[in-house]
Amino acid sequence: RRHATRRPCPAGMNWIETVRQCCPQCPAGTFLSKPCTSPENGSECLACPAGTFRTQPNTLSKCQACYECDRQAFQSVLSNCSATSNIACGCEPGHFRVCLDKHCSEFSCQKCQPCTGRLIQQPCSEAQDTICDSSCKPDFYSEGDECRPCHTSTQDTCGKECQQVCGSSSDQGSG
Amino acid sequence: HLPILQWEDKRGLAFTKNNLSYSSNALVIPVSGDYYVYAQVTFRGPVESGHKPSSVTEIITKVADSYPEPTQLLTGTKTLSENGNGWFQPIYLGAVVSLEVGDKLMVNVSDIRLVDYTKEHKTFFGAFLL
Amino acid sequence: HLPILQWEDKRGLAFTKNNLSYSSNALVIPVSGDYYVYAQVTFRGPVESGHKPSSVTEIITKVADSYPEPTQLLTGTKTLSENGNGWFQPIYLGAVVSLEVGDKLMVNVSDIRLVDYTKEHKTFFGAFLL
Amino acid sequence: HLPILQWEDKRGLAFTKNNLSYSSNALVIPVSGDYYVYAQVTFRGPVESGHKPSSVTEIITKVADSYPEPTQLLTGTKTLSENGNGWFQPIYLGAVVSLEVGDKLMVNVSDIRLVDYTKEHKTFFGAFLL
Repeated sequence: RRHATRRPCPAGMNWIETVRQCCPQCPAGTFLSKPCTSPENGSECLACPAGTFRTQPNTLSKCQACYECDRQAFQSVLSNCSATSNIACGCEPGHFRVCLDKHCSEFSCQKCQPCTGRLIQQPCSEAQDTICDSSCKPDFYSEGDECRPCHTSTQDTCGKECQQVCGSSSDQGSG
Repeated sequence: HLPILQWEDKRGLAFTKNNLSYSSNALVIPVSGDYYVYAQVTFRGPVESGHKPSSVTEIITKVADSYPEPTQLLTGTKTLSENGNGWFQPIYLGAVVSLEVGDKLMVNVSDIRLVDYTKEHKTFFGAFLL
Repeated sequence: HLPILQWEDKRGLAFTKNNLSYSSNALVIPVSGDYYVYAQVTFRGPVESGHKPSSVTEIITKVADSYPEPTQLLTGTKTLSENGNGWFQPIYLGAVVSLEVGDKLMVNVSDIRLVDYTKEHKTFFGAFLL
Repeated sequence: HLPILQWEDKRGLAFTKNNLSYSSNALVIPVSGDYYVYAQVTFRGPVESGHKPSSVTEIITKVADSYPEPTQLLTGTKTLSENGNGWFQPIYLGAVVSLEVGDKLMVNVSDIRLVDYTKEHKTFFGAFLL
């Protein structure tokens, strides 16, 4: 239900309460610094000051403040804020996004897991952690959920699993 | 966009004072000026077993004729560390914002199923002109 | 009923402004109108070992001569996920309510032993006429 | 003393008027009276792995020419029970305080690295004369 006293404005124009008439919208990247004196002549629009933006045509008296990327939480700048678009943030190399809501408007950047001693099934990306192979690489033996290099094992630390994998090589392994 | 909360503005304690009016889920601003706008949403869960949200978010937004997109005015977002059994968590927001006649204020939430609507003294929304 | 908090209104920062007065644990409303009423309670624990509350609650209530039962105006309630060692948790509440001259406002809490009274800037209560 | 937050006072939703001004990290009071002062700080972590804070604190303080030491007006302090991966925790404070012309209001925090400064609607600070 539009406000009772306002008459709908033609496309590209908005009702301005202070002058009680329709005025042309200011283009994206600008804001309304002075309303038109009559619908026929133009509104006065100024460019959004640095650090602010407007993505759409408007008759607002201010531009929106740019967001910032959370550098301390390992975010990186994908694209800088411009007069017509907000900043876009991603994750620094070696980190992936953990979304806090369905739209991922809020996310934190978490360190990719290294897959020590395993082959990488799928490398870490912006959207997802590294996927490591479930089995250990050659010359690595499984200990709990870790893969350890054979050369680090010694006579008394090399259990059944280790001997199966590193059997011959662990004899020559340094103590 | 996040789902918008609906409000009861006739009975009980609903707070539409000094001729602020509700229409289609929004507080409608009757006169331009600076307003102290506030809202509290009490979230609670779990709603379905296994449905363990990692966080809850409440956002007070403004929709104006002068701009085609909603503007986020105030946001409260909190991660949940409760371990699965019953939890509840209020988020309160309040601040002064400059508004124009006809502007509409709404409350968006991350997941409407988690909102405790049962009592109006737990989840409420209002504003007053300075 | 839940226990009622007592307030210090003479020294320091206690907030009895614009001739609101305290008497026997309540803020007494001097003139009818719309008030912004607010309170913060900082809860902390554990008070005794083994005493692990599952949640904390703060309720601003109104007692009026016109009605025998207290009315719950605003409620903040939160589950605790802290794991036993020292924890603290503030709950803030604030909203506009219509009050009559003589109405009394009080703050009730789930467990008075958990309230951090030590500093008045951590637990406070007040109201102002719009 | 705890670190003091710096604030944007012109761009976006920020504004100062009725000659309440902002200079060197403080809101400067232009006329004596009772003010409703409020601030929300959204804390988030972890920032560096291994840096696991046990709690977060937000304090609104006043510095007056008449007294050399800052006065703590309002404090919100909460223990963290998040388990290491990304966490968010907003703390909102607001109350009426009596201020003198020239008084300065600031927001101190327990650890400035934990403050989410990225969006103006998540961390904000303001005051208005009653």
